[in-house]
Amino acid sequence: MNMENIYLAIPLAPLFGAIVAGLFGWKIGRAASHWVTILGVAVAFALSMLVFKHIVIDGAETYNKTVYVWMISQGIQFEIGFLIDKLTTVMLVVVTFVSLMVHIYTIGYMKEDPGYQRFFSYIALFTFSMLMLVMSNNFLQLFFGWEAVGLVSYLLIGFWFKRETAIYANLKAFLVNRVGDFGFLLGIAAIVYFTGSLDYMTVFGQADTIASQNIEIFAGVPWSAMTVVCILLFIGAMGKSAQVPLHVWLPDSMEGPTPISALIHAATMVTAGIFMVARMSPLFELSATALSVVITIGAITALFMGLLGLVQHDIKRVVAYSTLSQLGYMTVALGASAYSAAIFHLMTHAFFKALLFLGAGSVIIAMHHVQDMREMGGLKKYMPITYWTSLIGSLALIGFPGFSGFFSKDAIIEAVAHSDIAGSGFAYAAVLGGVFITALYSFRMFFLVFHGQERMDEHTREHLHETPAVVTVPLILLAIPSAIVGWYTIGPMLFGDYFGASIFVLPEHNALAAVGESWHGPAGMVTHGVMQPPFVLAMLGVFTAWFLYMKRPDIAESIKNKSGLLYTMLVEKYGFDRFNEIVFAGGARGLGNLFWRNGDVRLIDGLIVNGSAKTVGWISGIIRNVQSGYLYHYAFAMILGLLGLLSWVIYSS
Amino acid sequence: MSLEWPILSVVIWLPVLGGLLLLISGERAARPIALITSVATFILTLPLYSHFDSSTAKMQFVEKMPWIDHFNVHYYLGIDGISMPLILLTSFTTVLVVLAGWESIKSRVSQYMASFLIMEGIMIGVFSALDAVLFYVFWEAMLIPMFLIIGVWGGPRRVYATIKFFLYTFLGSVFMLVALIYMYMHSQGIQTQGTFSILDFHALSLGRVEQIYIFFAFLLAFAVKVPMWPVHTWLPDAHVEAPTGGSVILAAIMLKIGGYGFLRFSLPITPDASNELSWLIILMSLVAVVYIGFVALIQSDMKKLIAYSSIAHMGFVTLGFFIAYDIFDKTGGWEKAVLGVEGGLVQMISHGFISGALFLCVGVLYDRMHSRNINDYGGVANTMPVFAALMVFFAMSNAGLPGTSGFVGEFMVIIGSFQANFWYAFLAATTLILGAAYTLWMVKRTIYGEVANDNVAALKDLNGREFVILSTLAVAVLVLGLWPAPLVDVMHASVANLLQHVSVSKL
Amino acid sequence: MINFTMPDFTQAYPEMFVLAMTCVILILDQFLSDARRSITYYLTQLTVIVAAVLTFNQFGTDTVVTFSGMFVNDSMSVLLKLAMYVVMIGIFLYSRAYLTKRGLLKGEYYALGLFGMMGMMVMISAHNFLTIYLGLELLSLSMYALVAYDRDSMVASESAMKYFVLGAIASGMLLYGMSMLYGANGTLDISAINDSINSGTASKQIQAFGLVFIIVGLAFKLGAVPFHMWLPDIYHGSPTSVTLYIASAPKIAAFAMVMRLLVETMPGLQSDWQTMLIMLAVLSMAIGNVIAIAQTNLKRMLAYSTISHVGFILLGIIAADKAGYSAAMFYTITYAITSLGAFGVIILMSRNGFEADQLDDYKGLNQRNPWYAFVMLILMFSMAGVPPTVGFFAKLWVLEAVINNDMTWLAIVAVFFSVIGAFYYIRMVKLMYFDAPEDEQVLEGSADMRLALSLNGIVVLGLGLFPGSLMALCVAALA
Amino acid sequence: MGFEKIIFYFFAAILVVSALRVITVRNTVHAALFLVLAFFTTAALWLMLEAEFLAMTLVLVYVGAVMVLFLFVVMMLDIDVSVLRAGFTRYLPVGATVAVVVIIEMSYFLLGGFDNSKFTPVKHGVEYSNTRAIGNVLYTDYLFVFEIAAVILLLAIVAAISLTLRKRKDTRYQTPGNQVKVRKSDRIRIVKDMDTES
Amino acid sequence: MLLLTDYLILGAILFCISIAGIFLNRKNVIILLMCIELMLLAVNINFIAFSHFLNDIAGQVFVFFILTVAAAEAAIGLAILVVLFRNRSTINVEELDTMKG
Repeated sequence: MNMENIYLAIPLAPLFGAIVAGLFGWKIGRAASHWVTILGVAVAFALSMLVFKHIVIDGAETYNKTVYVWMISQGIQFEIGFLIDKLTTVMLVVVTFVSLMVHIYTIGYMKEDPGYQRFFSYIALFTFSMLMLVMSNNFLQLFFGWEAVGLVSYLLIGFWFKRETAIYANLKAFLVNRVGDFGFLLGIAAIVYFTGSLDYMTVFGQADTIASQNIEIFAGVPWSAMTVVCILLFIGAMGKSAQVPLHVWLPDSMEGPTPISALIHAATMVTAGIFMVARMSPLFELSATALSVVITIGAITALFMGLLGLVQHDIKRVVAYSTLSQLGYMTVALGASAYSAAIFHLMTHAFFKALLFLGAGSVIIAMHHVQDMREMGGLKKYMPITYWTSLIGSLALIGFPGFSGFFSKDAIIEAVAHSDIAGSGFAYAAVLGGVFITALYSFRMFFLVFHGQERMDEHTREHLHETPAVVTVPLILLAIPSAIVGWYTIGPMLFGDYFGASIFVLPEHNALAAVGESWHGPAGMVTHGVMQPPFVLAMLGVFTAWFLYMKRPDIAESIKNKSGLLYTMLVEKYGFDRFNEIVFAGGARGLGNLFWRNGDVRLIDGLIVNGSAKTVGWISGIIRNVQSGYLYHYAFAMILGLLGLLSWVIYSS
Repeated sequence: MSLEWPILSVVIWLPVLGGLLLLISGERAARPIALITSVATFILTLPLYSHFDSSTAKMQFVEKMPWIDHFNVHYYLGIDGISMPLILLTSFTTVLVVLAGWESIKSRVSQYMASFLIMEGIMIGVFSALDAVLFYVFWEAMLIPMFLIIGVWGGPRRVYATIKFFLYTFLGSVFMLVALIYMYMHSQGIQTQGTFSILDFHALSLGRVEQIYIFFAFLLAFAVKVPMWPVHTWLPDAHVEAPTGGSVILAAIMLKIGGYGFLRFSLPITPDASNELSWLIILMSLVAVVYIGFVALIQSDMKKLIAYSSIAHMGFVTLGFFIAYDIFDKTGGWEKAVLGVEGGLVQMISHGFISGALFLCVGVLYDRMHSRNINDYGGVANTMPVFAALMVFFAMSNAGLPGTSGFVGEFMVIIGSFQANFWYAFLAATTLILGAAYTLWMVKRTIYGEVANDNVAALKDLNGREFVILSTLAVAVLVLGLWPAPLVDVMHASVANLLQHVSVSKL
Repeated sequence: MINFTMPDFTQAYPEMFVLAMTCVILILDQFLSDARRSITYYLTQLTVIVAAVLTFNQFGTDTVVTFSGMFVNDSMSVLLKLAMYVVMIGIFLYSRAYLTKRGLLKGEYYALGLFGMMGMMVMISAHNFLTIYLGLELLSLSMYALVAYDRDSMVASESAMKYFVLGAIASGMLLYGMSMLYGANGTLDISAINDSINSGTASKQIQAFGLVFIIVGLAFKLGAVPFHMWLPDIYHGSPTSVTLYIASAPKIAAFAMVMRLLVETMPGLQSDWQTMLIMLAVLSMAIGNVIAIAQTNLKRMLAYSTISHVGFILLGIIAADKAGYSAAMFYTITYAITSLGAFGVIILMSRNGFEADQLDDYKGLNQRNPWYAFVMLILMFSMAGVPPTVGFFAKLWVLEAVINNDMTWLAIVAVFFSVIGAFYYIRMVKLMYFDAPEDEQVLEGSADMRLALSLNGIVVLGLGLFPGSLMALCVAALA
Repeated sequence: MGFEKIIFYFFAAILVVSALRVITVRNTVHAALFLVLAFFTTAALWLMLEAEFLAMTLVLVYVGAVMVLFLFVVMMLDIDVSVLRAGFTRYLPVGATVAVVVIIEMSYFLLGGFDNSKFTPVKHGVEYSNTRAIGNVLYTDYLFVFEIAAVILLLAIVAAISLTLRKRKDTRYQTPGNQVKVRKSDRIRIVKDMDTES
Repeated sequence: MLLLTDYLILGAILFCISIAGIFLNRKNVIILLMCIELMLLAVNINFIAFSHFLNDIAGQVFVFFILTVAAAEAAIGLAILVVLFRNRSTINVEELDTMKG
């Protein structure tokens, strides 16, 4: 089996599973459905590992070939093709691994759901789409995967389509993503315009030509073409990776079943934007303006979205805001040109956030689908495995030294500190503040769920027990990398030449290199790390959480009451939702009504179309009266006609 | 390549004869005869693709016979890469339409089926006519069966809708007739007789002012047919009242005739006027995309919503065609305009599938509940899961999801229009948001949610026939979305030839 | 003193034959009981057919002017006569059912019909003002009598009176115009007047003055606005069998009269009559189409439709070249055939005591009889000018002629009004196809009637698909 | 002013006045009689134009036949005269204005259009017969139209009869043929014995 | 010396009187028939005048035929009038308006 077939098999195996489960699920039954999809994903995972070995360990050449030509028009080749380099490989492994875990976990989580086959079909389809996205060697396929994951996300958020909130959320998710895609598509169009190609390598090869051009979007104001391209592309990333202000869909997406929150809305799909920007590093590097935008947006997201996690009561929403915040970190890394740090964090985040979500899911299963933390507490004793794995996840999330999150997050903070791109100062403050916030909300959640009083009702308490193996095994399997993966990967990924040509960084932007100068292995980083402000802040956060929610809940209460405006602002999520609802959704409907009722109905149809018909009818009704029925009027008309003609002859002669 | 037998005549007249046969055959035999005829026609159109020589822009399968000597009018048929896919689309859609009316039409079945078959022949005639009078005859004749289809088998306000439809399109086309005659006159030499051959019209030298008048005459005809804003208001009404099959034909094929007309007439005959006025068309197209997008959003009638969506999507077609001029001006060559034009063409074909499918979906619901009001539905997915899956699929393709045909054309046009002007692309791309918004909002309100009422609860899922129709279309949409090359490849030569011709001023 | 050459009687064989047969029929009919009245009918049809054969024998011969310049036989006259015979056969055929049902079937109808036909033949073959006038009067007087033919009908006698008075005024004006041209040119002979006008000796002013009156007379006969007022009332009030007559064949004769008077007599005054006709044509198309919309009576609606079609016929004349005249001729002939069919349908629908002349009477015709509905549909679309019916090609040709003479604006006006006009035709289709029938009574109709009607519809459609030969004939007729 | 002119204006004046009276008098019979007067004066004017035959014909045919027919119909129809003339004055201004405008326009042409010097009648001698001149051409050059005129008269007969002749069901007709054919037995029934029968 | 124009003007006046009569007369159909006779008379005067001044007999022949036709016309007109009267018992022009519009 040569590598080409393996590459092809990686996405197709889950696709096969998805098709079988989707179209024939009703026939082959539940078990067969999950087997076929899990098998598909397992194959993909196994092959990904093979690819990992081939590319990373054996150091094979980057693979970049066309699978088939989609079409050719205007000399531009639109194609489906694979680019397998180290960046792709990382993504392959992460995606297939998390996906596999989620598949397995789903067996338990969705056990009783009537849409069981459908669910497996969807997540397998998602895996396929995500793989197509990361394996793409061109913008068309990237966009294809981009939208396809959006589609599956839409389907999965609305999986329980009877729930009004779910179908509201999925529509919202799709539309907000479409706003991002709007920019993304324009970015692609711009790239085609400037380079005449969709192929990554060709485009990257011409990066300098793009950078040397200007485009006048507003007449007389020349903008750097590269900046325009990059910002447009980044708008796409903002949508997919839920950056402010296009983040609004992600919290709502928690309406979907938990496995997909883990898979799609934490580990993989939302990181597509990060991946994309990293992939486009040869372009972004050439536009400092774009990088500034990226870093600023990322910083805002990292800090302010984390804050929102503080006031949530829904366990999944806390994790969701945490995801937002972490995505902000990644974006900040991108902006600081620390692409590899972003990818690194992406990877570690995938593990620990999937873990956290699945842990939350496990809790939800145990709680019989109650998600409000105010009704939990003291679960530690009922669900030890969930407890410990969640602890690992939380520690990783807050960046406790030694856990995977520590390495990636610290690397980002360091990189930002070393970056001199405009906006990096603000970003540095934001990410540092974020560390405290992260620790605070993570452990707020942790304490509220697993410690303290048991606030659930009697009935639930009686049935509390640890979740079955299909749930806990993935937790454990995810906990392992969450804990340790950082140790082994930080070296090669960040400071070695792991990514090689996959990521391009201009020397003057290379903040990581500066970090690398003082880097002496993971152990050194850990020891160094415990003396750094982030660690202090994180510990402060954990302590605060313990103090406020375990020791003196009344203080939390009074803080809440005293900081009325701030609290309301947080509960209202800074008003984004309301603003969007009123301005965009309401505005669009209002505009539609305006156009329709006044434009179509009144003006075009009423005045012009029916109006002219009515006018003709009216004229008709009037002049038919000339035909009075009286002979003398008829004769008179003739005489007038004669008179008219005579007068005309006189006049004209 | 060509065939031994006059394939175009056969595929035009076979359905017409089949239709006439139906009129005499009586009700009972109507359905089988209609199906056999339409399937036979579809099969007979396949050689048009298989024997098509995509390396040349020359007209193929040409048939030419004198028809009216006095005007030098010929029975002149032929197709190129622009018209061939549309003919296939026509014959394909007709089969589905015949099937779609299998059960839901209960009164005057033979007349119903006959109308569609005759319609099919006429529409194929429009696409293959190379003589302007022949074209016009087919073009206008099309109105008659469509008029009857909407009027006889239509909804409660059918009379208003059908008369509006007829007068609108009639108004549009009569001025085209004047233009055609004018060009015939113009083609007259002192000794030589004038000509109505469209290809000769292409070579006709016309002054600037003449071109502008002719352009407007054509514009009115084609804009109404497409329909472009602001002459679009007949379409929602016609669609709402038409029976399912009528809507399908209307959306899938008749609208395309307008787009086809632009390529066959406006651009090549009046290149300079088109150039001068391309801003107008682009403006109208963009208004169609944005304005109509908003209008579609608030429709409560499903068919109306899809109708408005059709208008918005057809905006891409005209946009794709007319950005060519901006690109000529910008690049000084025609090569960069290919994408837009081909995108427009692909959009036409794809929209044929998707809008047809969506109307069929609404038809499926309407057959069961006799309502098209979105508010009467809700939670259909609970009772009709298979249908819901297909409907969501078509809705997604309507929203331009990659991997479905709906994406291809839009993608090409947006990329193409970026080459002309950033803002064209910007406004066109709003369809990504608006298209998704109106389509999916409708899906949300009809398909998803709790079962809204007892009527919905009593719904039965698709029967075999409906499933076959919709899934065939789904496959078509998917195949075209995943691999548009076979479609696009046949166009290259013709489009290149066209653009080459168009880029040269006649002045 | 007497300088007289013997006329070439062979040229007038059809006229002589028709006259003889009319007398025979008149006499014979006195001896026939009502039950055997069909003999009269068949004799009448035979007369028309034989006349057609006789005329057909003249086909393709050179132009002959005989009877001291009173009578001309040229290719135009042959073609128009043949077309007129065809229409006449249809008229007699359709009328028979109508008259039988109402007990009006008398020999006089056929006699008057044949007299009228003779009048038309005379008009078509006229080569002298006097001939034109007498032919016109022969036709008009028969028409007046025919309109009043149903003596017990209030509306019929009223419309006969109106027709008579207005017709007399119109012929008075025509005569006044003729007198002026006679005075100016000193002759009544068409060719001689033409020469005189071309020589430029006579007063141009008087010519134009006379022309105005002649145009009034012509416009009245054609039914052009503002000389159209008689038309709706007469169409409405006459028995349908007579409306059928008035609406079809005389249009051909009127066209011939226009050709003889304007085109053959006064090409020298072309610029004058062209402009006048433009006014009349535009007004006709506008008024005809607009008022037709408000009608609820089908016969009345068709009357207004006629007015608008007259506008189109005039367009061909306005073009003032061979192509235009041929186009107008084609238009006239095909319109006569179409109109014949439309009134045929009305007759078919009607019963004794039920005239079927209200638009609402046609509701749901498709359900009652799809074939008749289809025929009517074709006729309506033909009148609206929608292909593939012959009405389209008629319009096409006329427009071509107009555009060819740099009057594109006129063509645009014409098509604009034809769009307005399309409304009431398709409203008719709407009634037949979309509405539910109010009257379920079975439609009766004799076999020959049904056949004729079918044939009529098929001809309208067939000429639409293959208009070439008739077009060629029309072109040849003016060569 | 020559004698001719005086006569012309005399007759012309009578003609115009009587024509005006035709359209203005209340009584239809009077109108008919004024029309007769108009015909007579016209005949006189035609005599001045050497159209003797037609002048005679006018008097004979028109006054003698047509006007008599008119009078006959007027009498026969028995119409309430007073009602029929009402409202005349209301429309007089409009009608008169239009008529005057038409006259002015017509005069514009007639006065400007004819160069009277070109129109000079040839004076015929006494041997000239107008009737003969017409007779010469009527059956030769005008044979065709003459026949048509005959047909028109035939048509008029047929039309008038078919329109007005009607058999009344309540009218009793004498049929001489039947009267002649009658036999005794048809008329007389011989009753033998009335008393016994009854 | 009498001029052609004199006769023509006379004809024109007569013509206009008849026209005015047709318009002004709103009650009596018979007057209308008489007006028509007047109109023909006007035309006849024209023809005869032309015939005289042109020295051409054709004008007179035309008048001859006009007289013939006018007689026939009068016959038919009166016949129609009789029919009308029988049907409606009136010859009031103002009442002849059952058809309009």
